[in-house]
Amino acid sequence: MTDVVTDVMPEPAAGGRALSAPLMGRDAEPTLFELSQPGRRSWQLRTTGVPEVSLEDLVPAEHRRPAPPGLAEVSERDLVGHFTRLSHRQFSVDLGAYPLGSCTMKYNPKICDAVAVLPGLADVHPGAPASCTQGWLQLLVELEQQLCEITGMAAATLQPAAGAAGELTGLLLMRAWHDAHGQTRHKVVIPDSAHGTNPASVTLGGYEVVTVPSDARGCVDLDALRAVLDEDVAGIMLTNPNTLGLFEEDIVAIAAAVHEVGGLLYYDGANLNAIVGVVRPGDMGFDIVHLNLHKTFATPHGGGGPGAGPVAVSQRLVPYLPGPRPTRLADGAGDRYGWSTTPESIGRVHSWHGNALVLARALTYLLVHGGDGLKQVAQLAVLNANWLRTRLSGTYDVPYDRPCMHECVLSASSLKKSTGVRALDVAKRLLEEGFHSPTVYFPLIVDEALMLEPTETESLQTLEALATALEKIAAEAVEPGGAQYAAEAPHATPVRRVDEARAARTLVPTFDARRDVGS
Amino acid sequence: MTDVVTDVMPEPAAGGRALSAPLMGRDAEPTLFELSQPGRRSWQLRTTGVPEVSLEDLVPAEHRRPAPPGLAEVSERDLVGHFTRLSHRQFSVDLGAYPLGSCTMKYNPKICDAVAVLPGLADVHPGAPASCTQGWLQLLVELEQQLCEITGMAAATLQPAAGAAGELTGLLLMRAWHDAHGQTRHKVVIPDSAHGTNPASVTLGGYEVVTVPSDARGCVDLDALRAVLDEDVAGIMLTNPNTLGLFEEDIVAIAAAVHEVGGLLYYDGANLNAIVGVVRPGDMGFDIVHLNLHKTFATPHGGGGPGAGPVAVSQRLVPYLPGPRPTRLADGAGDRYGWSTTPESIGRVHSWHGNALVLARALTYLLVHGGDGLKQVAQLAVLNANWLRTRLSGTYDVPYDRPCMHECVLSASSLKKSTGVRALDVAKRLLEEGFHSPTVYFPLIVDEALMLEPTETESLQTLEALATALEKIAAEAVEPGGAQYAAEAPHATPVRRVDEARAARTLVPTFDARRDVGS
Amino acid sequence: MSGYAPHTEAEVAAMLEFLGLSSLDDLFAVVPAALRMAGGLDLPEGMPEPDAFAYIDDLSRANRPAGRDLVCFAGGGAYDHEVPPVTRALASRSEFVTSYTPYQPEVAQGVLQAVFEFQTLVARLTGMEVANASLYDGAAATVEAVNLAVAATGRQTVWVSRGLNPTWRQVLATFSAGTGHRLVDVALTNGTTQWEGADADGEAPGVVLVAYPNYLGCLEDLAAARAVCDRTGAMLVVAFDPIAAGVLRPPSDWGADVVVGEGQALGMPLGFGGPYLGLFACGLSQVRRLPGRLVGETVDAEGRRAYVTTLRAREQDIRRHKATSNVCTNQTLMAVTAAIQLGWLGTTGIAEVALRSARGTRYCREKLLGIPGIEALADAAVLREFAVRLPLPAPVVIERLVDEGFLAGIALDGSYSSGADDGLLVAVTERRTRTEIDAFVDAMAKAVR
Amino acid sequence: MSGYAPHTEAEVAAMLEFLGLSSLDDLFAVVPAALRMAGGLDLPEGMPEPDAFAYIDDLSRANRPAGRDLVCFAGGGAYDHEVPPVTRALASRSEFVTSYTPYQPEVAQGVLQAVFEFQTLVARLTGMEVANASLYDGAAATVEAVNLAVAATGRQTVWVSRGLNPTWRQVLATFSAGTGHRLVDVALTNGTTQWEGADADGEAPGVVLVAYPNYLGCLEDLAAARAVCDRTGAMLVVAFDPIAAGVLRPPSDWGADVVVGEGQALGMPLGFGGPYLGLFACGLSQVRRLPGRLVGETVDAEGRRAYVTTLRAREQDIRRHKATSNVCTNQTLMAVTAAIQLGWLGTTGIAEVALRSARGTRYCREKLLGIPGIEALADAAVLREFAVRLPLPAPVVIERLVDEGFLAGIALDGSYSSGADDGLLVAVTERRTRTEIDAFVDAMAKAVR
Ligand SMILES: Cc1ncc(COP(=O)(O)O)c(C=O)c1O
Ligand SMILES: Cc1ncc(COP(=O)(O)O)c(C=O)c1O
Repeated sequence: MTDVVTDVMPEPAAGGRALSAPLMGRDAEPTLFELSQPGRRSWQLRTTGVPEVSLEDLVPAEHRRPAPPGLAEVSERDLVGHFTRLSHRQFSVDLGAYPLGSCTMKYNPKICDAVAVLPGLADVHPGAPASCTQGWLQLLVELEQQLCEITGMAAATLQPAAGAAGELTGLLLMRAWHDAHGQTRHKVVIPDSAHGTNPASVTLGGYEVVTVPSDARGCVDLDALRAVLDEDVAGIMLTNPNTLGLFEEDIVAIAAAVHEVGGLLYYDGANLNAIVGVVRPGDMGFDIVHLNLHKTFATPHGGGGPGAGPVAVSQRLVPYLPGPRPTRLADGAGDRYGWSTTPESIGRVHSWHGNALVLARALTYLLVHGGDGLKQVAQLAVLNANWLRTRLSGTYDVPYDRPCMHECVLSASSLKKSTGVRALDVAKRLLEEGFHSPTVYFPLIVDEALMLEPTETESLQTLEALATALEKIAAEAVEPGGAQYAAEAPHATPVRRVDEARAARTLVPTFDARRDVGS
Repeated sequence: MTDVVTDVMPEPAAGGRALSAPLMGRDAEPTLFELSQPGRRSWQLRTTGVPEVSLEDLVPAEHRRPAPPGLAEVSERDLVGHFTRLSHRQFSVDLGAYPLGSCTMKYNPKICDAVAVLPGLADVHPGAPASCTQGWLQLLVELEQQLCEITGMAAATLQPAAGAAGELTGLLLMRAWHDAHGQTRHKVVIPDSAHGTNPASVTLGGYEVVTVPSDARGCVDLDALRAVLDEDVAGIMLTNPNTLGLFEEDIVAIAAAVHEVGGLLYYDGANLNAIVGVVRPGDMGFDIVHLNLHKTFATPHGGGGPGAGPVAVSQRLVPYLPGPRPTRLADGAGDRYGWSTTPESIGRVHSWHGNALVLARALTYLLVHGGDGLKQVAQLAVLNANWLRTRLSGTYDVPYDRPCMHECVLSASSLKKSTGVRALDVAKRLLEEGFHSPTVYFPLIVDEALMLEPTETESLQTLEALATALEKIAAEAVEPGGAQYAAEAPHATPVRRVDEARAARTLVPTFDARRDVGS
Repeated sequence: MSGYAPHTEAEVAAMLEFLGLSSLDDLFAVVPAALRMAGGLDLPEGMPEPDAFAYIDDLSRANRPAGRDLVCFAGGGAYDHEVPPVTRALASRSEFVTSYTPYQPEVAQGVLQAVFEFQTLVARLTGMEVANASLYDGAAATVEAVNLAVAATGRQTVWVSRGLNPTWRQVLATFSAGTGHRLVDVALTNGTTQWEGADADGEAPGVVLVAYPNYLGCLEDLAAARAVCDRTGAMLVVAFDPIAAGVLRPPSDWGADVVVGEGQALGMPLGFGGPYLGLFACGLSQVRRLPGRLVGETVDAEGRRAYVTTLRAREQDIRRHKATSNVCTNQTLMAVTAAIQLGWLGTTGIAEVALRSARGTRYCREKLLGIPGIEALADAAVLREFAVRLPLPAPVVIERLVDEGFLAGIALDGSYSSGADDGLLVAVTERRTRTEIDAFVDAMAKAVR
Repeated sequence: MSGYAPHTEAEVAAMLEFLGLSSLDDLFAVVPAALRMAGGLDLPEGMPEPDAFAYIDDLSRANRPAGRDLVCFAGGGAYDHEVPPVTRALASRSEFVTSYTPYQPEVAQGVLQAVFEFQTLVARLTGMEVANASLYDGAAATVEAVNLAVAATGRQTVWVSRGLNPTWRQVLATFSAGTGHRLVDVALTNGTTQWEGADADGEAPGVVLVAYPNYLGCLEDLAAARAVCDRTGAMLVVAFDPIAAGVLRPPSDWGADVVVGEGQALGMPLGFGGPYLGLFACGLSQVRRLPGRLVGETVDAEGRRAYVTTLRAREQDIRRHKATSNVCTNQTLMAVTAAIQLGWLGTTGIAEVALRSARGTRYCREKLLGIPGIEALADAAVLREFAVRLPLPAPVVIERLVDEGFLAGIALDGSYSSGADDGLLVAVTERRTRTEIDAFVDAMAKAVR
């Protein structure tokens, strides 16, 4: 592989050329900076009639920029061309199936986009007095109520902006609880299959991570758990179904064991899509639950965000929830909704009220589904995953061969041994078969993991095509030249396999910076 | 070339597979009908509480459908996947330059999309009483006024839905004028370079076409014109600049000659982008003008429509305009705007008031530009076209080698003679260089015509890249294998060269019909 | 430089130099000096976008759109049906919006396939073999159908049912000034066309034109219309309604030769009357006379299925003055929208929309007819729309109901009501709730009291 | 089946059969029976989309959004700047909206390149070498910056200027319960931070945290803050404002080690506070401690330029409990939005927005201070926001002005106004016209009379 960037862009680049569009050619897309021409502009601002005082009169000399910020200067036409072409270089759920395990990339109904742009929601200042935001407050209260019913909890905060923020919030609630009970505990238990945010959150919550291994079933080893439980354990973080897509059958025993030592149970709700409407974290014995609205309740992932990670808690933890909280007021003459904070509150975890427009999308999704609809979501998500697992069990290894929940973890371990074709190669080959890849190399405890989460919004026909493609890839691998072909995949995408090592070696984090950072 | 469709789609197809997306693969996209599965659905309708009477009770037996219409049955997810993938198989201005001569494919500002969805415009019933539509009426009156100022005319109808509808409307106005003056005339003159809609409209207007040839300059041959003019000529249809992109310099003499025999001058406004704000059809002597708002005033072409083709006329023709017309009322207590029709009106040419939401876009465009802005549009459009013409004149033939207006007509005639590479091959090769093709084989009077209209919204850098690509294509053609390569182009598009002859021979106009219609 | 042109002053200067010119005005040297505008256009100065937006927004606020504040019972060719967010989202994708007529099929498969699907859907709805890629609106499609039928039969007399939308009738009359067709109106009796006696006038018709359901919402006896055609040798042109088609016998079953219609109900907003969508379908035998664009399936050089506009030889850009239609720019985006909307509705949805509209219509009609002084204007079976006779002039009642938050309907012209202006055409779509209808009826009762 | 799952009943049956199961409930056999919900969730029945839309629309109508009917002078971290239709159109393209974190770069160049451009733009605005791919909001970015600086200096004492947005300060305090950082408040004097005396407390700070402009809108003396850092060995974290950065000296010039900020002003609607955008930039020397995602340029197998998320080893999914941050899902769509908006503004636009905001602020401030009873809360230079002391409690005045159609500002907590609740923070963006400001000032004069 060459070590120089071979396609040096002509400077300045042509904004009206679509050579980078997969429809037309396969070139790189120029950056905004290469499209820039001094003197060009897109912006147009309102005519205000405000007196035109000079910058010199407005800002003292020592505070003035010595030189303009030098962003880019492009016409609206070139701006539109550029970002439209970039959008054509991006896979998305709306283009096809995205069976990325642990991520719940389901179809997100367009109605949610439509509510999120209603001026009565989108243009409300978060600092406006409650008299101007009664609709928003009601929306948040109703969402909280629905989430409590779904999780079996007593109250919730909607502030956390994503699952990880919810995790940390939950751990601080745990800490506040123990503090309030005069206890200083130091350890939080997590299974070895846990998502990486769990241990990171534990550390940021000021706790020490104690890892408990999975047993042969892929579940928490109950004996190993009991062995680590003591009065220094603040709690345990679990996701159920776990990241292997398996239901922790011993959950009742686990809860009892943890509660016995005075610990709390934290539920990582990233996998709720498997069980929503079927079984509730609260009923399993959990005390604190975060939800990934951007997974289960179909708020789109936005290329990596925004999300929303509300945290629901059982009655005893309610006083500690972050504040201020939207609240239904006693009936009377004035506002029906307002804000309230308890003295025990751990405080704010978001600068305002959380990712509000994401929350509005989630409530819309919940309204459309209702209780029965949500249960059906879980049922069909689990049906799809089991169908895939069963269908593919002859082709790939199934490390834990038992009914799964909403996702199934396969392994390319045997394939790699027999042909050299790795999980990564399978993933890359799949791209040019018209599917996004599954999650690979996670969970860490499975060798050459391929983690497939089809979600309930994909059809049987899509599952069949996906399975057939995965079978074809495995079959090709044993043919002459097949392993090589897989190793060089993808062949049909706008860029071929991307050199990740080089990116980390010679760091180019901006158009202007280039730094050798070693290997 | 094979005579059977080789990629028979699996039935039923997988709606979640993106193999047809240029990003992922190069397969055909299944049709909606192949995605269909009985029992699936997307629709959701309002809960109304209206009594649920059965169809049998509502519709007499003889009127009831014997079988359901059998459209398609797909999930919303598959619907979205399908049409999103189709959009990725479609070139558009927003992806790159579209130098299609005669079509004025300029960048259309996004603000126009934003106004067209305002509920106060989009949700107004066209039959609502004037008291409910004062804003619309004012909008239409103001648009009419601006168009009159731009064309130098006295009044306009906004009803025609496209340029061709405007042409026919104009010809009926011509007829009404002559009728009112007790004359029955039979002929309408058009130049041989005219757009095909002109002669077709003349015929539909009940007139006979008299073709006048172009001279060596590419302009109307004045002597030849004079030779055909007599008292049986109802009028002449001209576009100026004409379809060769050349300004008819003799326009004043032409107007005088036509008027002298009592004929009227019709201006085909498709090329107005060249002269808007610089010279007005009215000042040139035209009596009737249609405008293509979807060209000059940047209302998007929508893959082939909708457009809008208002017709403006000089004072003497005003009474004949189609009605009802939006009108400013005398000041008083009630509505400020209403509708009016003259007794001489030729009648309605649209079921309501024209393509209203297109008209709203056009007014927005006009408001943003103002008079000076429009003039600049013309200047820069003409600048771009002349730059391209001059730059490419060494590479392609320039049939009429003089300064052009907003578009320039080149020819691949010499290239074809020397290499066999035709205008069509050049057009197809250009696609994979990241540009839409120019118009080819039009106007008909130029051999191997390549008609380039860059428009004012493309940058110098884009023009340079386009010219370089066209030079590269010409240079390749003389290399060994070059002509063959061009004949097989495009190579990089989602489908390769499409068999047009086969489509006409074995007609497949729907998913269900297939008919051999001969050659 | 302002506006949307990217040119910097330096670039303009360089380009002029390349051309050997010294100013932008020099570009127009060929234009006789006397013609060039000295002072520039007398238009308001250009406004920045936010100002222009505010200006149009002000105008939009001077209208009363259909919605919660003006519940819509108006139809007459433009209906308030559900347009879901998914249709709006897909139909507004910029690839569909900002492309041109698919002249280069290699990079236009998106629009081409969507239109091919549209053609198929229209063909299935109408029961006809082939449909075109759209015309401007229902009126324009009607004009084209008449032209086709006249060309096919060689006879210029057209029998036009008075059940045809009167504005379409007017458009047809306008264009007949050029084509020279003779229009013969055929009256309605109690809501449906009275064919007997139409031939009193003598000339055998080339075309018989009837709407199903008709303007008054009534279901015509198409067998009778077909019989007239069989008797006279005319072609039968049926103006159908694509929503009603969800439950009604398709025009093909009745022997229609050409079927036209207004497609607005298939996903287009009311939009003050446009852009709408002209539907046009006929038999394969007429395909060479089919106006407008036609997309067909074929293969590419590698044998993959592909689509292309076909039988171009019919079109005006090739046949020029021999063309039977001059349509060029059509309503492709609306055809794509309709394909999306019909995909969303599917087989069951379109029937359900028709059924629910019929239920609301029945409910509303019965309630309105219960108001003293309001009478039925016709007794024939209706589907989504019906006409009543009011005790007051319809325009007066409409204004009164506007004040109560209802768009009560369309005032009928006197010809439908023995010369009086008391006829009101009321449409009830699947979006009207029982609560809305009840409130409407109450308000109506007050308005006519 | 309803909802968005495509399964027909026949398919469900076939799939169950393939799995050897007899009902959907069997899929949950592993779940202890006692845990399974018997009665189902106690939630309202599912509503069809149009009903759900109407429900949310009703809620939206129970708010008073900023706009013509409530002219916005509120800021405090959320500003009413122009968001043009072009930004909205591009940022809502479904490829950006419905994709995931770009784990497979071969089919994610769109998001990757947009984020790479975002990183470059933020780096250029701040003057720093590297920026990350976004954090949740300004507060979250501040927390991450403090964590980075504490890790880099090994010292847990944080001097926090009271000029930092107080809600950010609260978020920092909340999370410090886990990390154990000691926060030391440093007071303002006449609008800017009074660094002298902060060390009275003894412990040398690892971090000095200051906002520029600060919460009261004032321009801090960053040279003084830098001097404190030089003296104590602390790292300087500056919370900057991306719009102000259009005209202000970039934080890098003042020697900032880490720059954070709230990016809402770069194209995001007010949205009741989210989703917003956390900006984070620092020097390359700190890149291995950079929280969140980082996109870098590289090449593909054919040597073409390509982008990929890089230095993943820092992130929690690999470093797990050794990670210094737990952020996973971030605000990518907002980063893409900001890249588009900054592309639209460009070098000249961002300066113009800042300049026009400063003009409106100057104009409005002088007029308000001309009202008897209203006083300046600080005299330091301001840019887009300023604080005044009212003769009445600020919440009362705010409610009165709401009735007049103005969102007057944010009520300051007593600590900014010697304990009284009379402090009001007023923001004036480039969108405020002279007419609006004049009317606001008139209404204010009446409200405090
Ligand atoms: C199992 C699990 N836990 C936690 C998270 C973290 O959630 P977020 O990305 O919203 O911060 C994820 C997200 O991928 C996850 O899959
Ligand atoms: C010169 C000319 N005249 C007339 C027309 C017809 O206009 P429309 O397509 O809007 O009917 C066109 C359209 O391409 C044209 O280029």
